[in-house]
Amino acid sequence: MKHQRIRTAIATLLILVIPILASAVEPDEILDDPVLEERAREISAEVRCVVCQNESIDSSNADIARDLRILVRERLVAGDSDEEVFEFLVARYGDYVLFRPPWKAETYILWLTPFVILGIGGLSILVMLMKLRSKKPAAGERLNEDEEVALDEILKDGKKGTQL
Amino acid sequence: MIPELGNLALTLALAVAVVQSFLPMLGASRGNILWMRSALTTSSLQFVLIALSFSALMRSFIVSDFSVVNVASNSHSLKPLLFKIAGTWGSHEGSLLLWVLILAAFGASVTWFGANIPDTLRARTLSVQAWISVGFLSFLLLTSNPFERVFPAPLDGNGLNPLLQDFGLALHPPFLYLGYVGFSIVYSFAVAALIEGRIDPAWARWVRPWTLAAWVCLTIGIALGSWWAYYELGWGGWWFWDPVENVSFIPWLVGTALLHSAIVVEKRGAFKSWTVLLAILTFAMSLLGTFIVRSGVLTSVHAFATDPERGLYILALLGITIGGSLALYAVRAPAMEAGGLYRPISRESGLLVNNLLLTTAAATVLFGTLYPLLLEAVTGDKISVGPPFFNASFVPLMLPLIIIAGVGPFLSWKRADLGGIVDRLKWAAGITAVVLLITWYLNTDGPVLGIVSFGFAIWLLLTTIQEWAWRVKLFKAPISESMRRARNLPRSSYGMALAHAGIAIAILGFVGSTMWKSESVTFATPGDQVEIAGYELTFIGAETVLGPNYTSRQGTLQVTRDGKPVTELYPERRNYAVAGSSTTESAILSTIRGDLYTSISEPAAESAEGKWTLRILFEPLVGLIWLGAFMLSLGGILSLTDRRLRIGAPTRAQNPMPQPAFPAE
Amino acid sequence: MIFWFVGGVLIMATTIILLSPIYRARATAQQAGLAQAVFVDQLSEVDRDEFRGIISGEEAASARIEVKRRMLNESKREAAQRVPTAVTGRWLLVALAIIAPALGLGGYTMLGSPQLPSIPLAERQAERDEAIQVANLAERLKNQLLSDENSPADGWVLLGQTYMRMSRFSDATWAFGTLINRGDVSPVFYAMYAESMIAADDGIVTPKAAAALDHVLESDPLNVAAIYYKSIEFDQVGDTRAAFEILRDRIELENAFQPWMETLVAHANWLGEKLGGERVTLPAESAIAPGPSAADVAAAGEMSEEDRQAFVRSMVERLADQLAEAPDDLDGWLRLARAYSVLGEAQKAQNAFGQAERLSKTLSPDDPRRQVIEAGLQGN
Amino acid sequence: MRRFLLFIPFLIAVAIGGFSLWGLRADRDPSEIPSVLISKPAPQFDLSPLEGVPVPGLSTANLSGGDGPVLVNVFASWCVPCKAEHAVLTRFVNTNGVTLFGINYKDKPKEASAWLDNLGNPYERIGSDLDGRAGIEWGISGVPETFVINSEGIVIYRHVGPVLGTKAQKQVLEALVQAGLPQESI
Repeated sequence: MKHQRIRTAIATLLILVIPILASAVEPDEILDDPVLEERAREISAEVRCVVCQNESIDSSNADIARDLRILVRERLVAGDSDEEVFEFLVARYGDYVLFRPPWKAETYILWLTPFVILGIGGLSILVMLMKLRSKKPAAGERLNEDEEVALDEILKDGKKGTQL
Repeated sequence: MIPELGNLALTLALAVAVVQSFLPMLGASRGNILWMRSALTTSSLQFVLIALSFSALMRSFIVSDFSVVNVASNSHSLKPLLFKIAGTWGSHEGSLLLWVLILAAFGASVTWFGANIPDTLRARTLSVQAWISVGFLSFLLLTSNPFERVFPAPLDGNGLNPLLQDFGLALHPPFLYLGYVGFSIVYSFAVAALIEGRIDPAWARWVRPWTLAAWVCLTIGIALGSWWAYYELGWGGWWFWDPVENVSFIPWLVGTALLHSAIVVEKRGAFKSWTVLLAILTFAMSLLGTFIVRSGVLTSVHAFATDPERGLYILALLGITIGGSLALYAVRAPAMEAGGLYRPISRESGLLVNNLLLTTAAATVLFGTLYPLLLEAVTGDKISVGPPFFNASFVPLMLPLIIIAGVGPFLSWKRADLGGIVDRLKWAAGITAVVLLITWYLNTDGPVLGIVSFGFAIWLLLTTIQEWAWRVKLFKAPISESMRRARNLPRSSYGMALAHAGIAIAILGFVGSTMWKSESVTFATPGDQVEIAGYELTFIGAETVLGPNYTSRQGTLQVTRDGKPVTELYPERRNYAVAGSSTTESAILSTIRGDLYTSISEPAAESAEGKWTLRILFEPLVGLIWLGAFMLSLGGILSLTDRRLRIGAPTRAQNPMPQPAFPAE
Repeated sequence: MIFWFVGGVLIMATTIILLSPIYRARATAQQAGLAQAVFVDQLSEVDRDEFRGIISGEEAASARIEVKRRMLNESKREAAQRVPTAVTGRWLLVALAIIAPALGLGGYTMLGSPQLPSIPLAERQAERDEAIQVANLAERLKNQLLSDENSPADGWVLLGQTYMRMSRFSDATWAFGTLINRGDVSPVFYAMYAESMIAADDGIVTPKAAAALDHVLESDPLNVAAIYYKSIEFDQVGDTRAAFEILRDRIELENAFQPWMETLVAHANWLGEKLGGERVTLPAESAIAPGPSAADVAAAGEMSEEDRQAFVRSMVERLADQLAEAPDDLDGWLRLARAYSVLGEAQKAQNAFGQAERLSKTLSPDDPRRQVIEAGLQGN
Repeated sequence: MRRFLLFIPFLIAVAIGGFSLWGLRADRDPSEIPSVLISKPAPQFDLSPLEGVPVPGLSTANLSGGDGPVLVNVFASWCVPCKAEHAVLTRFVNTNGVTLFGINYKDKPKEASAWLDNLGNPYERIGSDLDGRAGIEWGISGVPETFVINSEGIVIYRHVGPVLGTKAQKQVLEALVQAGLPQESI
């Protein structure tokens, strides 16, 4: 029993999981037309590999990522536009495959939040600066005589204070 | 016996931390010196005990004591010594032990180097630090004990993930944790100040060295991580906007904002409430990072494998520390008096905009990272938020920040003379405009953000140099006078200049390596030649090389330029039998122009058997990324050595009053 | 022993260090002047900046006023503050210096295993040699068996079992498979064959393994190992009820405790949980901690009487070794005592019961184990 | 007002904490992707039979027009969990009268037929998806995956991973009933 428990303990023990990003695009996938190939690379960099943890199909060496890379290129050669290629993939895998979230109801908040934060923050800073503008310094610009005397005391004490 | 002693030391450390978590706090509120002073002993003792415990674990790794579960599952007898040592923090348990070790080290350092801090503040700070210790030590002991034993002991271990068997990555976690956890002490200072009800310029001065130290370490940690990804993953990328990368980057952004806002508290007594909030948030973001990396709520390439139970414990800890301190903040912040006055055009306003942009950027990255989780919870839909989103939202936020960073140092406190500054910076602006136009002309179809970033980086570089020249009156005064002024400039001034220049340099690296990268991927057989960026590379062949715990297929590439030999590169594909996986070891020729990056792997297609997939990249200016990061950290270290940070420390007892005129520094 | 010595030093040191503030505390807290020192420095900084021409005279003047106001405020604050002068509250420190290490020690005894030594690899050469030797022996045995046309069935069984111990399950399947293909088809071999296949497939009962199990049960319907794996098979195809019932029925056939019961009962109850809380109970006497592992049970179930004896004996020795190193395991001693009684070694059983009695003093009076020990000591 | 504003960071922290707590639920798999095919017609594909196995191939047309629902299972001989769920699928066919079709994903025909010989063949039709294209049409993210299709050829349910354990089997059977399998057969 003990043996068994230990074996499972070791098997389920947590180790750092890091992908092997070794292969990515292979020479036999590359298209002859450099313009199409460039588009293919840009598209693949924005498509998430569905079996990997968090990689694009462009940098993943998973089998299915390679299939998808080849598929993307086939569609491009067949004359699809970038949008059509993305639509093709979304039709099969959903929005999940897009690293750039599409602009739709579910993601309005995502795309707008940076602007909203910046806007609110900027506005409140403006309001604050305007308020500060209208304020006059509370105390006089100079110290009065009593204060000067007190300060001399402190400066003398200060010497003592740091003498530890 | 040694692992058992480590375990005992750890439980003793927890007990000591419990004492430290309330006795000094009680002493501070009752005015009991003895109780307050107990924090000095307990914080050092806690550190020593955890250090003992950590050494015990490290020793178990070094001698391959497989009766310790953690060693058995993360080490192997054949592993080189360096990676046996690094294995100590290679697992969840070990890295958490390192985490608490650093936590205790920062607490102890307040005891050792904080003699210039009033007793009550120091006692309260150390108590708050001990709360965190208690939380994490109990987490470690109850859910992730690194000293758990196995009997009978397995004959050999499971080995460490081969990708982690790398020098850069061995050092990456310690620095990252020094940064992450270092912010805990800033948090403790903030909470102590909230309890004490005192936040003033002196407080900001006392806290500054710790903020700087943590920030420097975090900078180094992040840079090491990205450097590792660059040369180890085999395709030349250095930043992926992965959740785990993001959660280390968010505290860096907030911490950078904190560094800047604390200056205002120190100089002008303004921004107090905001600075305290930033101090809490920086550590909150660090803890959130710890949670995300270890709980598995998000899918990431780097996360520790998931365990919801541990996640729950960390979440509870987070709830107490973060929720508690933010509630305390909400209650106590109104008591903080407002600081000095300033005009819309002033150093203060500049730093305000800096803070706005940095925190917005941090919030954007945080929101983008968490958004898939939020959406799934609300609608059940799964989406991905990846690099395109972050590039599109983060980079535009950084651009105005770079402009401000160039102008800011010229602004004077309270009220600045805008006309004078515009006049002073007209040349820098002119050159920037010319650079922008040239870059745009050369890359008319290039990404706009990249072109603009490039121009703005030049702007920051120019203004930073100009600011220094202005301070030392370069060419405006006799050269000897300028030299004297240069010597007398405070180190923090140099620190700032170096850090700003570092940012500019790093941006040049970011842009260069993304915009002007060239790539060649081919199937190669010996004798094949590839031309790239003016180099000719000849594939000589691949041979098998035996390493300590791997076999490697090592390719040889002869590099020539205009027919003249330059060097030979040896990219490798290593196969680790124990772990059953392979790694790519790229070979890189670094030049001032950029990196010639080569990697080799077996082809995926069966039709290409007997050939090798050669991936050759030329990444212009990519080295500048790490040069910039190095300058950034060096700037921080320089500021850290500024003598002002030591004011009031007993070491200066012989000369307690700084000379009013000009001490030769 | 050394551990407790070193550990004791560590605990003592902790106590002493926790007490040390009592001797070092100074009478006045270090409060006054620290903030002022910072402000004084700020004043001098303003002077320097003005001299350097970084700030204008006007700016410098107003900056000075600001700093001076801070100093005045600070001095008011300091005046209002009560600075403690006496060292009091020693009692709390003394109490904590005793309580805290005790708590730490208590925590450790719950989490640690003080008796376990460090086992660095360098000290385990013998063990490693043995492992290598076993591998070599297995290799030699395999070659021998392959070269001999009339190789003995025992040889193949031994080879298969060795492979199982080495966790080389597919090799074990091959060894048992070879045996069966030769026509040596006793149910025991089939059970081992099935078990090796299941282990090789990460615990999945494939149709092939299931067929082997059925074969075993045809000729030996009470075979415990086969029933155990059959239950796993039923559960895997989704028939949890059948999985539960086959186990329950088998257990109920016995009216006294058998060593394999723990595992079966535990598994049955786990299944019962899924069915909504059905349970199987052991015969009363067997409320004693874990028995041998499922694999051990399975192996023992398939062996001839002699093999079984030898096997049980080796397990008992293993247990005895473990207890010699970790003698504070009450249930372990009880198991050992029971095993010795079964083997007929009364003296050794008595000794084990004696050890158990030593540890049973802390048990509650109505703990059933007390009776077991008492009965055992009287030689029952 | 200002007092309220100061509580905002706390409230945001609480919200993030709440979502994180939700994210830790035990039955949540962060890497699972919901299928986009649910309630939509099954994708277009046409696969030839698996060499060496005496059952016909599989195409979209085979999925609709039958008496009841069909279960489409994506499997491969190199896939370990497929072996585990094989027994469950066989039981579905034998005791529940389910019609089972298979897509043999990226497999060598020889190994696939040996695998079926070994385990038995419960599939009425098997399409051999050598290049994995049909797999992509179905949006699979791994093997095994199982789809429930009703007699009109509409995808009712998709199960990722092996159909093992009481819960998974119940879900598949319920989906089959929803797709038109007589209630009494389960």
